[in-house]
Amino acid sequence: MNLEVKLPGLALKNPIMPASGCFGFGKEYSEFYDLSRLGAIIMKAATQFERFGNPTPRVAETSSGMLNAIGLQNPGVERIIANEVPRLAEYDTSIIANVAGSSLEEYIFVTKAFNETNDVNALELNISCPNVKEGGIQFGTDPEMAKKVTAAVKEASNLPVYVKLSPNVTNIAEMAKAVEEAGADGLSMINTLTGMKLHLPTGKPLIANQTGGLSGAAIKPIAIRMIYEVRQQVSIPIIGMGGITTAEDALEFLQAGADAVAVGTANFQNPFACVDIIDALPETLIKYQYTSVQDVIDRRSAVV
Amino acid sequence: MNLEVKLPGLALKNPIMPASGCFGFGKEYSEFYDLSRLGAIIMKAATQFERFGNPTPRVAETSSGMLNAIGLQNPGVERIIANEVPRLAEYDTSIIANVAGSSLEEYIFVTKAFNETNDVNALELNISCPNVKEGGIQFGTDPEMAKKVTAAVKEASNLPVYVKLSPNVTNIAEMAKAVEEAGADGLSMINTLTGMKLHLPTGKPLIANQTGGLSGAAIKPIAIRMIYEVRQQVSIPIIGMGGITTAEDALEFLQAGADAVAVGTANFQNPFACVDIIDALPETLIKYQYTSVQDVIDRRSAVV
Amino acid sequence: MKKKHEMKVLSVETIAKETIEMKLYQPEVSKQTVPGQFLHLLVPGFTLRRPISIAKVDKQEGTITILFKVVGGGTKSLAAYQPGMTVDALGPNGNGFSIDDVPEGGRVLLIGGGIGVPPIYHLAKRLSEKNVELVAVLGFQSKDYVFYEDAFKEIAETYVVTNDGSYGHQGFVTHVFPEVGAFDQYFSCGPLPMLRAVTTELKDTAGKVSLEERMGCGVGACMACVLPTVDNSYKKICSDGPVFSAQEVIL
Amino acid sequence: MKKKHEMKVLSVETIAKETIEMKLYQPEVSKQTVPGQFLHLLVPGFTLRRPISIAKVDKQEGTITILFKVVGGGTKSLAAYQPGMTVDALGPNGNGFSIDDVPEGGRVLLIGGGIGVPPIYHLAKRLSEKNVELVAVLGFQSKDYVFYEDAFKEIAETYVVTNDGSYGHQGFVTHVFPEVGAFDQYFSCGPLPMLRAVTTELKDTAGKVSLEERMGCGVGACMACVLPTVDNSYKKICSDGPVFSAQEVIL
Ligand SMILES: Cc1cc2nc3c(=O)[nH]c(=O)nc-3n(C[C@H](O)[C@H](O)[C@H](O)COP(=O)(O)OP(=O)(O)OC[C@H]3O[C@@H](n4cnc5c(N)ncnc54)[C@H](O)[C@@H]3O)c2cc1C
Ligand SMILES: Cc1cc2nc3c(=O)[nH]c(=O)nc-3n(C[C@H](O)[C@H](O)[C@H](O)COP(=O)(O)OP(=O)(O)OC[C@H]3O[C@@H](n4cnc5c(N)ncnc54)[C@H](O)[C@@H]3O)c2cc1C
Ligand SMILES: Cc1cc2nc3c(=O)[nH]c(=O)nc-3n(C[C@H](O)[C@H](O)[C@H](O)COP(=O)(O)O)c2cc1C
Ligand SMILES: Cc1cc2nc3c(=O)[nH]c(=O)nc-3n(C[C@H](O)[C@H](O)[C@H](O)COP(=O)(O)O)c2cc1C
Ligand code: FES
Ligand code: FES
Repeated sequence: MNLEVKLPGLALKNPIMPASGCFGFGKEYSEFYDLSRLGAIIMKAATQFERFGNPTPRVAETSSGMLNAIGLQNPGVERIIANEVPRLAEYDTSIIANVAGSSLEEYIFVTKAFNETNDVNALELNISCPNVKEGGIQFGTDPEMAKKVTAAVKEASNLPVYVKLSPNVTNIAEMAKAVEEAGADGLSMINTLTGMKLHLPTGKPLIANQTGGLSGAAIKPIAIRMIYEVRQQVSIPIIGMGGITTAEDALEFLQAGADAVAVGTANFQNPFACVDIIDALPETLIKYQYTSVQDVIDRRSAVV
Repeated sequence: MNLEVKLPGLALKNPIMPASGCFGFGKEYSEFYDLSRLGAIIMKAATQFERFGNPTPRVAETSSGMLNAIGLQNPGVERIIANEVPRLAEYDTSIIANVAGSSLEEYIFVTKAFNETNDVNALELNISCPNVKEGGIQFGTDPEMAKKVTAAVKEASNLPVYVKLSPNVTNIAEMAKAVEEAGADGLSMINTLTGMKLHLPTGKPLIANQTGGLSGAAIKPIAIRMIYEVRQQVSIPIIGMGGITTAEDALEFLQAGADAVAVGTANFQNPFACVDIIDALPETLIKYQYTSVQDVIDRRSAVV
Repeated sequence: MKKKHEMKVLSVETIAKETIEMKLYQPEVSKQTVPGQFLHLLVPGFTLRRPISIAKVDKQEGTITILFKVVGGGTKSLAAYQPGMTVDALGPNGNGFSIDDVPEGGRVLLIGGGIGVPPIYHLAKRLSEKNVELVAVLGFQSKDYVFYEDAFKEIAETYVVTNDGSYGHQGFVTHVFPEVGAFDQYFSCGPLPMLRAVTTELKDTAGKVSLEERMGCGVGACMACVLPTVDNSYKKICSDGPVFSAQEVIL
Repeated sequence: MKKKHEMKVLSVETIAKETIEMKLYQPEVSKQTVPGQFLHLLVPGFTLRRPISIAKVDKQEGTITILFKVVGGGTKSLAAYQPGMTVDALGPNGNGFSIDDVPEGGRVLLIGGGIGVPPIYHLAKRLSEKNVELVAVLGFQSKDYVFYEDAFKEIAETYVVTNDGSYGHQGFVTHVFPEVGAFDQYFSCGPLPMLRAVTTELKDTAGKVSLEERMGCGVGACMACVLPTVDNSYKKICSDGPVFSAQEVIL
């Protein structure tokens, strides 16, 4: 079965990749399986300087989901390029760098740095990280700000840019159209929904950062709705994510409008989640009478 | 243990009530237990004329949640007042009428009708029903529209008005402040999040209406976050809801900022959900060192 | 007052392809049930209950038998139950088949399709106690899916039809109607396309059909399971149905 | 390559109040494990795995024993497992206690608090094979919670402390430190307040502590479980730990 998909800058052998922040820089999961099996790898967010992130607790479990407020902990873009990218480049897979920041300048700095490497195939522009106090989220909820940062990042680099949208907005299609207009090569959606859990004995938020981002199976219906909605209104490709756990989930995202998908929280439950999905995808496509991944995309376009 | 709470128009013997649309007009659940045990009953949405609602399928299951697109099916406010309210008035509990509409005029019509009854204690103004094409949703996502409808409904009636907020917005506190300014006596939150599920064999939405409202345990972290956020910025009482299944969930909502809570989807899984929560509430409060429901509210105010 | 029941699982058996027969112990419910009613089963880990028809009851034993097809997560999970475990069930829900208007000595056609066969069996048993002549037409996808043929043969003149012809007659249940002779009334349960064909074919005969729809509450409160009626109104399948007069509803 | 293991449950026993001992069969893991490592257990219906320390292994039998306290939904669900069922586990995870620098003939203080006692027992067993003198101080809330006292007594000079004095010494583990005599090194596992008291009290002695934090991945990828270190950096409890030099981390 042909699982290939071609997206700007990415010739993927299959449409499955780990989602940013849920796979580190691949090292730990490379002890479970050969990362060359993946369609691509989206790295953990990179900022200009090293960030230590938020205090702990940083995660909390919820019904069919989890909250996280890691706070973009990362060693800074230069050390990522020096230590992580070369190791990942050994694998036969594409590398997508997740670009974060709290100011336009920081986004541009990180983008330029990745632009100078040879091994990064595309950028995922993270304008939607809900767990940092400055910047981040405004870029993700205001269409004008989103346009601005997208245009700036496009200008700073030759790499295709996938803008990662926040679901915490009234009108997701408006955000998608704004970044498409600003030159985005693709979209990545959805990031986490802002949520909270209280610690009953104290009545205070369980997560040190108070709020956290909700991910996992709980949010899948929201992701599907947003991707479906956006697919009607923009034509650039979408990397879909939000609660994908099985090959059937992946298929549902493709049917809804995604051209490839990322798997986040599911890796924590099952470190083999990505490869299990890749293995199950052919039989799942056959079961629902598709002949290839591209066939799902083509037949969907006919419907929409 | 004293479970009483006093809200505008509502002297509740306990803070637990069934959520609108998840309990019909109480008739079916009155075959399971004595409705007088409930703090209050929120009736199914009422519109000016009878509505037949959306085509089926109207519901779909999701991980720890469900989608619904009933489409406000109801016999119209006059028949509700004639047939349902008198029956409910036999019980020793408060009655809250859920007011829906697709135009300002319709909201006013329904409000005036309830205002003339003697047995309705408060109105829940449903500006957030995501499953009707006209009206409904714009009122719930645009602060200016929300203000307008709130003011109009306030003017049309002497009953306390609890405005039911939609979570499908970028800034929930802004919506809350808008309706508070317009004279709302309280808030009710949250309504459902717009979601979708596809039917894999056809690749089309499973629900006839395409999108549906996501409810159940899956959305609890979002409800808690929004109530917590709104509690910091408005002072009117909040009826909290979104995934409440246990007495611990109810306590979490009270700690977050709610003054009473409504139980929706949980009734479908367990028809005794409301009374089971009422029964478990005293021991739950004791476990977490509270002396009454009011104590939770008081000690929370100290924290916030 | 209605109750929630903890029903003890007595046995779980695969009686045909993807088809599970489960016997539950609950004397109270076994006494109250009429054919066509259903249980609404809680499956841990799933938000919504699963409606499953009652296939037979044994009032002496205090048991209820259900049959279900494994189609998704809920029924898969149920199929893995072991004897001794308990199932949280609401019911008996729904109206069931009313057989008051079936005259003694009459002749009745029963039409069951696939997993719609079990409630028809329950009805057949009840009708057979009433001295009516029964003709049953049972449709299945293919040979592997056939069940309850012998049980029907004991009480009814029975025709089995498979879509692929791998067993009995080939085609749809309606294909054997010309062979069954005259009857006063019919009762049917099965997939929607079958019910449509049956009600169209038999539009001049009094008939009752049992319908399915995705449910929320299962008790009539949420309006999830409505069905348009000919008088421009609607009915709730969970509480007004699942059995309706074929003349009353729009399929 | 690392694997996911389906471990067969051999026994499940309540050995003290809210405290369950579970024996699992998995020869490969039983051979690899060093004291202080943990399993990361999948509990069906829950999103995140549960980290539970390994309390002992029997390489001959190919078994691993874990002990856990029932605190929430996950542990409650695990406590209801029956022999014969399987548990999906990752592990052994984490670094474990390194005992290379414990000199033959030395004297070591072991301090366990509550459900922190099991990994300390595993360590004690390993140390006892090494010819070191062991002193164990075990703290529990009250008499009902005490476990493994006899097992410790076989290999260590053992002091039991309960917070309410209902058994053994009354108070905190640190209260008996004056009685235990000199020692070269200490190892501790237990609730954070206890570890804080212990490391403060023994700040001039070489020591290792085992820590807890809420985890996402449990393998070092997600940065959920970090801990600040004295050199203004951070460590991941799941992969750099859970055991750290007391001098290295900020509690
Ligand atoms: C009144 C009534 C009686 C029924 N009796 C039987 C019976 O005796 N034996 C039997 O095998 N099946 C019966 N069904 C169908 C049965 O309810 C579904 O097959 C079952 O709910 C599927 O659950 P699942 O988790 O395996 O599938 P999933 O597809 O995973 O279920 C997802 C959701 O869709 C609902 N759903 C899926 N298919 C149906 C359906 N056909 N009708 C209603 N809801 C559905 C489920 O209840 C659940 O809420 C009956 C349905 C109704 C309405
Ligand atoms: C390295 C390590 C080793 C551990 N070893 C043991 C052991 O041997 N025996 C034992 O009884 N307990 C041990 N714990 C604590 C154990 O992991 C928690 O008690 C358990 O996860 C609670 O799960 P629950 O579903 O019952 O509780 P809930 O409170 O419902 O759990 C909700 C979430 O919080 C997490 N959580 C709750 N308490 C803790 C905690 N103390 N530490 C980390 N995460 C927590 C859960 O893992 C889950 O993700 C250990 C923890 C760590 C980090
Ligand atoms: C622990 C954790 C850390 C994350 N870190 C990032 C990040 O650094 N950058 C980013 O764009 N998204 C991050 N995300 C969001 C995921 O990439 C993904 O968009 C989201 O979790 C939804 O997918 P899922 O439900 O499959 O997890 C993180 C998610 C989790 C759970
Ligand atoms: C089947 C169904 C019908 C609903 N109908 C209404 C309605 O008529 N009016 C309204 O304001 N909310 C309606 N709601 C929303 C609920 O009142 C509630 O706000 C929401 O479901 C979240 O609570 P829950 O998670 O406890 O169900 C409906 C919800 C469901 C599931
Ligand atoms: S399922 Fe709720 S009315 Fe029928
Ligand atoms: S739990 Fe993910 S890094 Fe430790």
